[in-house]
Amino acid sequence: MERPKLPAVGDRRTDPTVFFDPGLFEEEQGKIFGRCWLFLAHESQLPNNGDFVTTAMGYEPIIVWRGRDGVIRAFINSCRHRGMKICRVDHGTAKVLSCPYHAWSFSAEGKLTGVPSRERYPESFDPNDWGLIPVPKLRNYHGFIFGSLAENGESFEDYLGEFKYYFDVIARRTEAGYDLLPGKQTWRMKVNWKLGAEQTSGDNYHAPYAHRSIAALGFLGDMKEFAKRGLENDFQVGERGHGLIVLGHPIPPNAPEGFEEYEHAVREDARRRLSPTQANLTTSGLILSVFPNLVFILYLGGMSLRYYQPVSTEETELIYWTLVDHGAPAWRRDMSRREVGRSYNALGIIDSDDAEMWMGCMQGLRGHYRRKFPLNYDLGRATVHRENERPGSIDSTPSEVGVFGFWERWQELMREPAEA
Amino acid sequence: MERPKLPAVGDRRTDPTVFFDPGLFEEEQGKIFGRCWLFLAHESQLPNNGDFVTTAMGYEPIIVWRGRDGVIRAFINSCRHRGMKICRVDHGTAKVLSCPYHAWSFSAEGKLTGVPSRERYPESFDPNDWGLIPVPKLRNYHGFIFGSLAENGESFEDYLGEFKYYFDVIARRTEAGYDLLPGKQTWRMKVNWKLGAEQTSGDNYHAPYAHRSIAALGFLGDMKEFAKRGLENDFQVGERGHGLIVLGHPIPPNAPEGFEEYEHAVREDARRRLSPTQANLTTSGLILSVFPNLVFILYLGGMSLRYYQPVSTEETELIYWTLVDHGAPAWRRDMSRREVGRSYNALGIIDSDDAEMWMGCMQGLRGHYRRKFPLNYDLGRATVHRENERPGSIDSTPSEVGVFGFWERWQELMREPAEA
Amino acid sequence: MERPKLPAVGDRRTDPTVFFDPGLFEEEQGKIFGRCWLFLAHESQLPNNGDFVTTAMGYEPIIVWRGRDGVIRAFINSCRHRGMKICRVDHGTAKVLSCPYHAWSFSAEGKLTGVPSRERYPESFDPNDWGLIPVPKLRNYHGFIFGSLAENGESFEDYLGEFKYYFDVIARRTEAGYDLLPGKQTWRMKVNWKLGAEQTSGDNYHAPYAHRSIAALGFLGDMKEFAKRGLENDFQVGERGHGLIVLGHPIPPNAPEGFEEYEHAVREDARRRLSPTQANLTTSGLILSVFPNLVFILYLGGMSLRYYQPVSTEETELIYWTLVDHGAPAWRRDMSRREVGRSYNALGIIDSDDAEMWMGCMQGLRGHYRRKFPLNYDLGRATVHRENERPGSIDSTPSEVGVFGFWERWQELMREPAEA
Amino acid sequence: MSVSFEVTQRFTDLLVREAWARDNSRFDEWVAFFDDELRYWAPSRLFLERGQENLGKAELFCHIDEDKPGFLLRIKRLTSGLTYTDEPPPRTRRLITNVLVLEADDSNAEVISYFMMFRSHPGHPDESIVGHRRDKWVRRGADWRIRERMIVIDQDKLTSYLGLL
Amino acid sequence: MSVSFEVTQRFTDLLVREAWARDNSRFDEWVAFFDDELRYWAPSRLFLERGQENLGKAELFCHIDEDKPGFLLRIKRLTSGLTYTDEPPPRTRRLITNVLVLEADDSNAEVISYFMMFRSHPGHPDESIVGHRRDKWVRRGADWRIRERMIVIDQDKLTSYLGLL
Amino acid sequence: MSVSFEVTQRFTDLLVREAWARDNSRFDEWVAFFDDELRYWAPSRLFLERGQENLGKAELFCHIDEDKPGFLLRIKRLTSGLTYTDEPPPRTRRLITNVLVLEADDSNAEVISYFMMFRSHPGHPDESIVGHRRDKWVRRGADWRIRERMIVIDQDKLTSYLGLL
Ligand code: FES
Ligand code: FES
Ligand code: FES
Ligand SMILES: [Fe+3]
Ligand SMILES: [Fe+3]
Ligand SMILES: [Fe+3]
Repeated sequence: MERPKLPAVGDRRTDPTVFFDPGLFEEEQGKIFGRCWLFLAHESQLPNNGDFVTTAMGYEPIIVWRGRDGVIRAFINSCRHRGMKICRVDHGTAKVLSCPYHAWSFSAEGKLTGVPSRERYPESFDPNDWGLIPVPKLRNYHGFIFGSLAENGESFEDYLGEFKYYFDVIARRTEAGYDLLPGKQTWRMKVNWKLGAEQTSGDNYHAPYAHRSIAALGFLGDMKEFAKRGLENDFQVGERGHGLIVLGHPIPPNAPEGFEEYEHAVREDARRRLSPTQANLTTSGLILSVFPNLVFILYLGGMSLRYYQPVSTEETELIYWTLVDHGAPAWRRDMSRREVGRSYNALGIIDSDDAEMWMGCMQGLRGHYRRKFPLNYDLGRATVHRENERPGSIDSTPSEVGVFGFWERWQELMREPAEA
Repeated sequence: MERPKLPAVGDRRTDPTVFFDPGLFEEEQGKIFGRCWLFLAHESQLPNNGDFVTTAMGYEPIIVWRGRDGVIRAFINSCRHRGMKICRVDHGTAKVLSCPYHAWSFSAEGKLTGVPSRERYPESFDPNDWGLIPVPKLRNYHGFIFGSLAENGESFEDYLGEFKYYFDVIARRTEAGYDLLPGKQTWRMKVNWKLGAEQTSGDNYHAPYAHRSIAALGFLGDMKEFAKRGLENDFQVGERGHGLIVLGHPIPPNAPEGFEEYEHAVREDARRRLSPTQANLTTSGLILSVFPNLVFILYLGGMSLRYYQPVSTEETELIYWTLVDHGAPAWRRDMSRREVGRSYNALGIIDSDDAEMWMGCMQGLRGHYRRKFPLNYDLGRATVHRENERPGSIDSTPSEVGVFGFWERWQELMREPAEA
Repeated sequence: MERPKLPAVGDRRTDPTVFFDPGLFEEEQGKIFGRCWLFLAHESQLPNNGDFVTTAMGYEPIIVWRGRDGVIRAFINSCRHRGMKICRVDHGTAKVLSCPYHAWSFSAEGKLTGVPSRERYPESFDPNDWGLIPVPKLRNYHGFIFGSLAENGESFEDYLGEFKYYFDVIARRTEAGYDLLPGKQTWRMKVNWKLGAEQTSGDNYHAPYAHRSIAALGFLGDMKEFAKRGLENDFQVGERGHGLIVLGHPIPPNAPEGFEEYEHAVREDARRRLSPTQANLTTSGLILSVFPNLVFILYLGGMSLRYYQPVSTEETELIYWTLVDHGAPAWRRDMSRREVGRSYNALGIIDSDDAEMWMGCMQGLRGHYRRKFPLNYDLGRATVHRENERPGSIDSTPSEVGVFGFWERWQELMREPAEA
Repeated sequence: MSVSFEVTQRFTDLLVREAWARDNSRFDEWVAFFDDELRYWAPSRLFLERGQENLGKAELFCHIDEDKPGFLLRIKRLTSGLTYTDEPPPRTRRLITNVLVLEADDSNAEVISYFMMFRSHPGHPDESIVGHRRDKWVRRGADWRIRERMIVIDQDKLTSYLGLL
Repeated sequence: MSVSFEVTQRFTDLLVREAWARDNSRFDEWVAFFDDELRYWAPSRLFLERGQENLGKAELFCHIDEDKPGFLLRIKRLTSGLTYTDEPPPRTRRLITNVLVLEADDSNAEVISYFMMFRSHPGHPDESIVGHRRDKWVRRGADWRIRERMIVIDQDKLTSYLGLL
Repeated sequence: MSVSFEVTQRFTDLLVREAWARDNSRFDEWVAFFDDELRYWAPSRLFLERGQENLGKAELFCHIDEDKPGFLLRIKRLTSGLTYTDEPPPRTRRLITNVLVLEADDSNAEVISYFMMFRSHPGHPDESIVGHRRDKWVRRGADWRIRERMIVIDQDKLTSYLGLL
């Protein structure tokens, strides 16, 4: 199959074949998921030494493990002997994990500490060569643990670039940071991962239409009026493939007493860590994506975290968690948990609509004839690059500045030569 | 994988790899389904302005839609913005369809008539460039609506070629034409589409054997005697990949009173539109295939229409409908409907046998060693090219003239260079 | 996708990509399953003329059929006309099988004996050209029927090479040979076939760990002590990809009265056919693999036969049978049958553990980053080549001499040029 | 609810016996469950705007629509030993759940049941279908017979031959 | 066993009727099965060392966790005709089996039931989920109502939208 | 029909309780359903010409064929915490339908039931198997026990480890 012609950067068109080509998908494993910084875990999941949690980076099964020295490390969850997954549970605590197959034992620091029948190995066999494979780069950014498989790649901060300004709004919302609540959801759906990723990167355009059923219930407020309100409270940003949508300061219907006070206090306190403009954003409605596949949604009291896990060209898993402010009162924590249960998951009244759209796009675009006609990302105008202190390509909403920003970054990475 | 060597035209052999090679399958999407005339709908499904019905051409989802001007058009059922299927029901009525994703609206004539936040699009954005993608060529042939994705391809009449002589026997059987009854069946089975298509193109050889269970019930009449009856009443035709099997004038067991009179009247009336030889065929037992994937079966009062929809090398959907003569009395319509329910569908006492054979061939031929041995299509002799007024390669039955005709046409198309 | 770099012979490393690359899998169909000797059936399944049993060689469906002349033959189970599987049952008896599709008939000797409408075939059609496709090479070795698709390949004895010494221990255990009991199990699992094959070729290392649950029940005896017992009673062999593990003479817990006497008599009697050293092995615990995919397990009274049937890179079928000594008393036969039911099948307390490991390896190794790190087969030392009369690479246990022997042979075959 | 548990029990038991007869290919026993005035049918389904689907629509395509003679004809075919979809005999399993008696008196009853039918046959993957049946029972002397069985399949696409009949 | 067959029959019948109402999108009828003090929830599941999974764990992620107002809000959405996951109407089938009354008195009951739910909708493959429900029923006058439904899904990965509610 | 609804109810209830005990890994409770004279077996199946399959054939390959000691041995293994197929604990669900009492008197009964078993475990796709059981029950004092369970699987190919036992 011919490789789809990647459009020139900036022309706001994409070839539909990007969702279907199996060769591109394999390339993405190396060029996107092998090079980018990916979310692995939140510190609150690993309070004690020996705690571990399992996750994945593309096809790689990962174990994130707090060592006996308190240091958090991440490893490929695969025995160095013959490859068995050494850990088969979602989370737990252990100082040492023994591989089920032949019982090679690995310490929480990744060392190979036990080899049955050790005496029958040749002298050339050095256990130091056969420890767990570490995720080569790791960054704990205010509790959010990111990893990268690109040994010589850029730092997490360089990877965020100027988008760090916005990421800090979420990451540093409170001094105490977050708790990631127990439990998660894995939702497997028949879509290419990029249909999800492009949308959350900056598609606010669809909200009143795809989500018309909840708009009719009054959940989306005056969303159609956003554009008129200017750049102050409602805007979108695209920067290096990362994206942000800011949706004013909506008050949830039937918000519990104390909600506005609570949020106000958060906003005030944030000024101790952030600029006033940033601090003001901490309690906005926020949809923030870190390229390529991580999404935060903070909206109507819910604080949702998810990522897109590619399975094949036509299959993707979404992994969902709930965030709460560490130290928040029980009612505020519960408010986030319930809102995530209501809106942001396979049974959610918001996300189920989105999945329906992505699946419909897969079908609409599959045909070879259809693929000759490019997709359109023209929406948005008057994009400003840096507005006052605010960095990135900024536009009022709705705009496809963030969506196309995702594609520009994707193209940039896919054009790089494959690793030697 | 090496591309199977396509055999020389005329040697009546086929390489089994044609049923398994994924590369060939992808090529077929362009060279067969992207170039041939495919059945889309029957006019009787769209009596009123605004009526639409959805179908598919290979991988392309299609909407056939009667405009407010009464003209029937066909479009790729995919929004021009980001590709969402704009229509998700089997049929309905609408003057305008609004895309579920971001609500771009398209009129029944395919125009982009509504774009939310239109004011935020750049000046260069011209809605006229972003209407629904039309199926470039369309032909309503006596109620049967065919389409082709080959903009510069031949006309429908040229595509039929001399086979039009036979197609008219069915298409013009009555002055009033057909009704396609409501409802359909989709049967997904684990076979390559060509195993079905080759068979219906002219395999009458299998009938007494694969269908021995209904032969034993007396449903196939004196089929074994066919060959002896000469070319007058029982014969087969292959022409440009299209195929026809003519099976005398069998009378259904327990035919309702009036059946013979009814058919007689049809035959007589047909002379007003067709030659006497053609008219005589209108009430014969007929299995008629239009290359590559459309099949009519008119037999024992049942009037069945189906096509083979390729899904992958090893998966195919058969879509079934019932035809009746427009204006026929209720008992005659019901006779067709019941016979189709009994014989021509996944639960049918005829078609279920056929599927069992096709699935068995898939298994029998899958091995790499088996594939070194070609398939045999030697059956048939004394083929005449044009017999009296009757065009095409004609043979008495059983013969593989039509089956191998299918393969010759397939090879011809597959040998053409891919589109630029 | 780049073809994995096959490691140099002898360096005891393997590239994990061998379990995932679809191109390699297709190559294996020709280079491994198209060239090696594969087990087809046991003579005891075909006691009478006309008896047949169906099986498979890679993707090829096979029928093994005892002719009216008493000769056992094997054919591709696919009609020469258009490929239909002519036989659709697991076993039966017939002098002639008629193809379901168009009733070409084939005799038990593979001749095309009946062609409906024969008179309509051209003169050039010679039924002698269209008989069933024979498996070109067949060998009935003391009741075990093997076949090879490599017309000009080596003989079965050359294929075994020096490993024949060990194969005879099983094949010639008793004068009367075996009965293969009625019934079988097909277990389809999500693993590459080589994860199973490498293990049974000589991985005794995993037993106390992967099977710790039955070790705790006392079923594995003093397995951890094996290595200390020297080469006499416990050892492993690798030779031309075939493998053997010898596990002393364990007595089953709760062995029925008479068991030791019975085995003793077998051992004594075996000296009439085998050397004393060989004869002594007949009643050892034995795990014997014939490259590429056949495995015998004789252990604790159970006599199990199985092979690995590749389905795709990530799917394999295991086919299981029970063997018993022909002429053994009922209690001894039942002992084997029950032990196979308890241990060696999808519900077995041994094999279910193994499958869990193989599936875990598939997941552990799938990622592109993980695949950069080779698998380790260093275990074992002091390998002797030929020890007294015993041929092959011999090591005490545990050792990976047999496991890596499997890989060396696999590499050797995969490096040969594809057939013209 | 107007129907006694006893009545529900009676029809549950009849449906379980009927499935057992059919799954064991005891066709004589099975046929005895059906009345001479039988209609045995399965309407085709479409995805349409809410409220538009009408399974009773005139002239609707049916996967099967047989009266008693047609029903017997099909059974004759199935028991002939000549039918390739049914030789060697497939393994079928009709799991019956959710028995709901909509109405019942001494001589008539209308009974819903849900099903999951499973079928295994060599030559293709195992299949299952899910749906419900609406059976109209009529009393003939001491026995209850099915006078109308409407089978409503929930799947969008049919697979394989199925053991619908 | 302390529970009479009659009681098991009663709740079996109620559960079958409830499923029939829901599968037919008769929401008015369906809502009437649920009490005003409702909790309707489905805890998320993990694979953990034996004995570590705790579905009652505080703050556990739930696929859904609604009280009566939230439940009604969702139904309002489903019946609005505006919801793309439910237009055109999907075909759902809730096969209910293994009804087990854990305890029951005149005013309260706790009832286990197993389910296999099937769903077909255009645009994606057919889906099914398997699991069990633990329902707490309460008597309100002549009627029994569900005051708490805990839905425990056995699948590891959810597919599609499901008809959980 | 010679068997009263009460009897059918009794065995339905027993089977549901038995499945509930097993699905919750309450092995002590589960073992109590089985008699000391137990045979617990699952014959292998073949596709053969009509009438040729014989599940009672001598020496037939069985997926499992245990007496009580063998049965207890397996349970000992499953409860040891050392078994990788069962650690972390898989999620299993045994949907039981079509309970049919073939014969029953005061001390013995033969009962058919259909099943769909579901299993989810990390490391492989979810599995299900379909088939029926033929149980021979015997009365021991106040209790009924299963003396013979024959499990007949309809699938052609087994997948994964299954929770057959
Ligand atoms: S695979 Fe881990 S010890 Fe062998
Ligand atoms: S995809 Fe149709 S409006 Fe956006
Ligand atoms: S395929 Fe066997 S006779 Fe035609
Ligand atoms: Fe959305
Ligand atoms: Fe046919
Ligand atoms: Fe093992």
